[in-house]
Amino acid sequence: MSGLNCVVHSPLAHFKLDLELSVEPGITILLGPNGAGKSSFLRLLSGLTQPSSGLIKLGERTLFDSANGIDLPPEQRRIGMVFQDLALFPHLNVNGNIGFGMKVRGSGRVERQKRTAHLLDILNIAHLAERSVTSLSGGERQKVALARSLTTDPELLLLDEPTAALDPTARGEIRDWLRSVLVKLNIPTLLVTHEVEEVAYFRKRVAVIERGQIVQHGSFHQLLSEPTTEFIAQVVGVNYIPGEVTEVAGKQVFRSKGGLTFIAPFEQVKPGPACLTIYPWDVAVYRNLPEGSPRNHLHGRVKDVVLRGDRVRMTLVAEDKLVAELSVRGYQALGEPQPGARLWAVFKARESRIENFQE
Amino acid sequence: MSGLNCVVHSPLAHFKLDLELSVEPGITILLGPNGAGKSSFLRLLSGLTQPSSGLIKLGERTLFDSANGIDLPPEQRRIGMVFQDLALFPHLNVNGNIGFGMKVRGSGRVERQKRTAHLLDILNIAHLAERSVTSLSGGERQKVALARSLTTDPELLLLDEPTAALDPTARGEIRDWLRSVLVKLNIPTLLVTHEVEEVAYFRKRVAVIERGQIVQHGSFHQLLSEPTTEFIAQVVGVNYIPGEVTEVAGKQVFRSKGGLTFIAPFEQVKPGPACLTIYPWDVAVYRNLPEGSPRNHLHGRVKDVVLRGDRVRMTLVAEDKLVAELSVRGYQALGEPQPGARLWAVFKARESRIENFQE
Amino acid sequence: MKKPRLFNLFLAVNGLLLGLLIMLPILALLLASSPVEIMKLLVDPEVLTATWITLLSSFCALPLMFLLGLPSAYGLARCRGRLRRSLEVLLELPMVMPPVVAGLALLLAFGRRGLFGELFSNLGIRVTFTLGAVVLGIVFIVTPFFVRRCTVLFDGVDKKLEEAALILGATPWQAFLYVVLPVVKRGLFAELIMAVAQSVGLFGAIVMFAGNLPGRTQTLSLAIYSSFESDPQQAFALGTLLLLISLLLLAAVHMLAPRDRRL
Amino acid sequence: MKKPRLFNLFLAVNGLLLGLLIMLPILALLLASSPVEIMKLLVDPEVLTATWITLLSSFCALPLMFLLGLPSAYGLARCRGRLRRSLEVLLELPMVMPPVVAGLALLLAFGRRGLFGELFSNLGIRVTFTLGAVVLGIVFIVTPFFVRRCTVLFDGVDKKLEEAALILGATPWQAFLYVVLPVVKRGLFAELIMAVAQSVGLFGAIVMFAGNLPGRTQTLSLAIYSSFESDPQQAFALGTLLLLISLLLLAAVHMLAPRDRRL
Amino acid sequence: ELSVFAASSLTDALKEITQLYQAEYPGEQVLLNFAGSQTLATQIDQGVPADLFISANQQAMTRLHNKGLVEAFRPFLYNRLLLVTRIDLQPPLTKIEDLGRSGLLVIIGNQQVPVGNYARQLLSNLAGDPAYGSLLVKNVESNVVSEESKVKSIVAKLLIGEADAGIVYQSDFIPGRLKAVSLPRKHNPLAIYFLAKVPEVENQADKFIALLASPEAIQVFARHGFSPEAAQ
Ligand SMILES: Nc1ncnc2c1ncn2[C@@H]1O[C@H](COP(=O)(O)OP(=O)(O)OP(=O)(O)O)[C@@H](O)[C@H]1O
Ligand SMILES: Nc1ncnc2c1ncn2[C@@H]1O[C@H](COP(=O)(O)OP(=O)(O)OP(=O)(O)O)[C@@H](O)[C@H]1O
Ligand SMILES: [Mg+2]
Ligand SMILES: [Mg+2]
Repeated sequence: MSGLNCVVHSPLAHFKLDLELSVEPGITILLGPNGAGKSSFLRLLSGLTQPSSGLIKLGERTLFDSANGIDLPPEQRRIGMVFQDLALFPHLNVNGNIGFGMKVRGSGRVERQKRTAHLLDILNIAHLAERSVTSLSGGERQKVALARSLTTDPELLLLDEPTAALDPTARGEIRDWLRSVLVKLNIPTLLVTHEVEEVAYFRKRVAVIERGQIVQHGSFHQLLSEPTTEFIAQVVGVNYIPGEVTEVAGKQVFRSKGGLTFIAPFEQVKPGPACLTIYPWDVAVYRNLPEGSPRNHLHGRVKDVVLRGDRVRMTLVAEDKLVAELSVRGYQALGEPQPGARLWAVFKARESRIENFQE
Repeated sequence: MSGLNCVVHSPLAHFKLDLELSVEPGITILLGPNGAGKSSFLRLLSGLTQPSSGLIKLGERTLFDSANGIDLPPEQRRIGMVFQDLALFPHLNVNGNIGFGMKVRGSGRVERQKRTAHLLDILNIAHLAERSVTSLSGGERQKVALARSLTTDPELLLLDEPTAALDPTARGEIRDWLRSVLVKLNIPTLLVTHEVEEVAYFRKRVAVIERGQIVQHGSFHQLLSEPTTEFIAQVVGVNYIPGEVTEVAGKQVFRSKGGLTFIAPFEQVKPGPACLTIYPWDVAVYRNLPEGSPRNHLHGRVKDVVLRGDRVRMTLVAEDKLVAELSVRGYQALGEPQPGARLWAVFKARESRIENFQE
Repeated sequence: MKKPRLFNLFLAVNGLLLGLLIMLPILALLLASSPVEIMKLLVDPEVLTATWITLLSSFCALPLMFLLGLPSAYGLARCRGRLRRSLEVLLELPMVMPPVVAGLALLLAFGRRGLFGELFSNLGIRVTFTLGAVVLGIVFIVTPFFVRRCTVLFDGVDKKLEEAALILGATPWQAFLYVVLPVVKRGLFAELIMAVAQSVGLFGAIVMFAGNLPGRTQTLSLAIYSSFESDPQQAFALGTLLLLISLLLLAAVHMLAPRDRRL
Repeated sequence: MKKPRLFNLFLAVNGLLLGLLIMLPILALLLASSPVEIMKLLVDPEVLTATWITLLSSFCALPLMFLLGLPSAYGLARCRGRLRRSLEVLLELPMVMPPVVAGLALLLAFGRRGLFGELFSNLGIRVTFTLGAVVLGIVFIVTPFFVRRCTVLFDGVDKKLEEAALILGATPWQAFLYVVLPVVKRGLFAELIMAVAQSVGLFGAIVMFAGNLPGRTQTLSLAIYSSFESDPQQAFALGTLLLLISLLLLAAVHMLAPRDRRL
Repeated sequence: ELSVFAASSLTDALKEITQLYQAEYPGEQVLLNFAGSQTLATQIDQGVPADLFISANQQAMTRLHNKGLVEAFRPFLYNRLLLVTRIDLQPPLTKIEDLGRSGLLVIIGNQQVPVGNYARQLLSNLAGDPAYGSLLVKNVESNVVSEESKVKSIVAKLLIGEADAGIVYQSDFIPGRLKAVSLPRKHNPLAIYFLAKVPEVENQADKFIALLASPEAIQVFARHGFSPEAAQ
């Protein structure tokens, strides 16, 4: 088992990249807001740029070590990479692009053709084999880039949003196929994505980067139950309300930044800045505030209503924002409120989670 | 109200683009598999390429008319466009890129700066104003492209996957903002996307292109309830089983291509090729086939299990493929089956829909 | 920290070799000339006027070359297929002409007895033996190179950028001026320098078409030729002087050169 | 169907003007020369050897130029900042040298008494007055232009492509050979033609450095100059012949030129 | 304005004489155009306005005259060949016979240019004279490493030591930097410069011609190595 271990430091335009990450064989999702440093990180790993200091080890091999002056050039790192902007070779056709890596490594023509044809087949683009890559559609280009990165028997795969331009069907198929390929290859793989679907699919290991720092590293389930930042909460679709835990008349309460007061399981928290999270499906919505109801409620205006499958997601805005998810039937029972309507969102204290802000 | 009306014919590499489409003011989603001709269509509308024949009218203005030899050059069409590959000006910084359209139209410097600053602010990239666009991250670049397309008071907006590289938070915010902007502008807008979320959000009008043809044009709800092609069914997440309606002993039955027999509301169908659709949330899953159960069932192997919110989506594969969506509780009650387990998927005839294949 | 790569070493060695090959003759020239003589030349009025005429004619020729050459190159870069190849051949044809022949061709076309002789003399214009002839000669000889190279430059510009400009409401002129030209500005700058350098070195065709009239058409290159006829030693000093002046000018111009924001 | 745009019209008119300016002198030359004389020259053995020497020297110079020039240009294109600007100035310096001075500089460097004279004569090599001198002269004069232009070409290559090649396991050499060069191949082709054209037209420096010995160092350009001294009419016929030969060669070469797949 | 087209070998001398002219006729402009004789002839042929043409090449002059582009021409100035060597040649050449010494690098003019033409005349004259013989001429010819199109190129190569000896005009000799070896006078062909007026020129031309024949001018020419008369 040869995982990737790295500590890298590198200045970027607006902040410094300071990452320490271990990637085991299999897929690790790399998540993060735009400009967080994901692509820059992948470039550091691939050797295209050098960290100002750090250590990158792939299994037993040291790819980079500033202390000992080691810096393996990219072509010796045995890495497969899909660039965010693809970087297909404009002078080669689809076959030529996919076969390039094998060619420079000296594979014979027959083997190259066989493997290329196989990949084209799997990706459903066999009809494009002889086409110039400059006249392909966005999704077609992305498939070529993906195929190209897998031809060189890499020991580390870096995929920078490799499915961003794919249609939903292709995305699903390629996701399945990638998983099966990677199970066979069993190499560490970093997959950058903005797709929640993808995160949910490859749910075992997710690393989240914000402003050049790893802010959370765990399973999708962990992100869902304990999102450490607002970004993570938004990605996984959890309500995240920042605020402060204070003591009022000997009892702890949570005061949101918007100014509302909520009650939560306070056992593990100390007074001070904290955040409260609650799943949208644990938020109930009413026309009128029911009596004897849970004490956490918000009276807000419907901002929007989105139907997904048999679920309706509704965003209520008042001092704070709460997203509620209910069944279509529940929504119909409410009289199908439209944006602009004023409703009550209610949730139980024990279904919410509260945590002190980590520094 | 000035909508877009167009009929265009244009040969592509592997098929012909034959589209007839009316786009009313407001957002129309353009959906389609990779290489279906979406980007090519937008290029035709913008005047960057010419259809072999056709007619394009924007409100009262004729942009293109092969019969009368009219072909308005792109700069006179008053169109805003986000290219799939952005096409930012590498020699200008972010401000310069966004201000370009205003500059060539002769806006003063002060106005240009004000507007640019405003857009940068909304898109959360004010700190990038003076940066060269070549050193931006993928998402940052896309925001710049989006801002740039909105500066010229267009009468038609063509957005080619404008949120593909954005992080989920940005996507949500920009979606909200786009909607509010477009409500104000009230111009026809074509938004190409591969995001189901986006389709669900802008759900009113969706046009689906496959192999250069419009295959469906309606609301998201219509796509959901009557997907006309397998692609559409997959996008909206509905089980789509192609097969044939035959008569057996005087009674109609549906035989899937995989060879299973299902019963469905046959009132409106004739014998012949047909397809059966069923919502995943209408498919129940059991360890053992319950007695007195609905007669439609499939005994399959779990291919994968994906958790989304409080719902679990499970794909069962046997002769056919069925996706079932159940609540987390239901899933737990089943004993949290893992991929590889064999389960029964069951659905009621009256909850499925069946339709003859349209040509 | 980074280990020097063999490849980079190879590039450096190669550059060094080439540098030697190019710089050695120049060095030899500098070593062979006496500073005193050069200083004397610096104040020689004939040298000064020749320098002035060299600069003047180059700088008159430049705008012409740009005005005629850039749009033509851009147009050519948009042509495709056989048309393009034919035009390119036509453009490359004048490049092979030895200077004497080029000078004669110019005389045959624009001289008093030439194709346009009638026309010009009716208009009261005499081209030959004027500064105009120097400029015309430069334009005739250097422009084909300039245009052909600019075509290569324009070929390198992503078509998408122009399209984006058009969509944003730019007229094709604006797209050309505000997008295409700025995108290739570093290349253009190099072309400009090379065009001027080539103009300065021109000799054979100019002497034929424009004559060798001190104070009127005698450029530095012709002055060097003339002084070579009277005293070869002096010609070399003059050549050295030309090199030194160019060095200063080039260094100055490079300070003003467009930088690439992209890096 | 498409209405001709004003802008395209402007480009066309511009191209036409330039075409006139360039083609008129050539046309005048062609009109002025008698076909009979040209036919006679075609079989003149002196002309044939001169043609042969022209071709031979150009084709000996080309590989040298490519071998030394391409890697140097690539190396230069990777340099940044002050280093790059200084190197560029050095490269541009030889371009302004008038031919006589260039020839002299070469003599001073590689001649018997030159910087390398000792070395060469100890090795028993004499450079001046040989075909080697012709080649060296061409390389010295044309390479700076070639390298500077290739730098511009290489600047235009997206760095990402090389990076992608490296990641795919290509050594820097392979990335250069299989990615960078093919991507600019159309530009390179143009540079190649221009380099040959420039070599063919070279005269002043060659005559100085390599002499003008028929059958040994006399290229067509020199032959034209020589025959001009005795019989101008014949020189112009020879010039016309050179043009016609070039036309044929250029047309042939363009047939073999790399096409752009991207379009 | 008087424009004088003159062979470039006359550059220095004619510049001085023009100064004399302008001293005598203040305010009158003289334009001097120096280039190879054939270049000048071609220019006149193509209608470039000239008043006086001084050619080092009889062919060029004859051609113009036949076309009626110049009036009657006459010999006007003479020059002779001179054998020159680089100053540090060891052992030095002292007489023409030494030119056949093996290993000597000799440069002469190209046969198309007058200086080369005259040099060949000289050699064939020598070959015809039993005192020198054709063997010497053969040896000389085998020593020739380059044929230059311009006299000054020969001079330049001697100056920087690239060649050992060359045959040039007397007027090209630079005392102190080259060494001269005189040639047998009877075999040394006479190089002639021709002068002609272009038809329909103003009388300025005559004034200039008159000055060219004046003693002051003759002095100037002599100083630059020319002989105003055929001293035969
Ligand atoms: N070449 C560069 N020079 C300086 N700063 C850069 C450069 N490239 C990127 N940056 C900056 O570094 C930050 C991280 O960029 P990076 O491309 O790694 O982001 P990312 O996480 O990949 O974002 P996205 O999701 O938008 O692709 C951004 O703020 C970006 O502007
Ligand atoms: N310049 C071109 N010449 C010929 N064929 C082209 C050209 N550009 C695109 N095509 C082909 O036309 C088809 C449609 O391409 P288009 O770019 O319109 O697809 P798309 O619907 O935008 O796909 P995607 O979702 O992948 O962006 C594809 O098969 C593509 O290969
Ligand atoms: Mg990125
Ligand atoms: Mg597309």
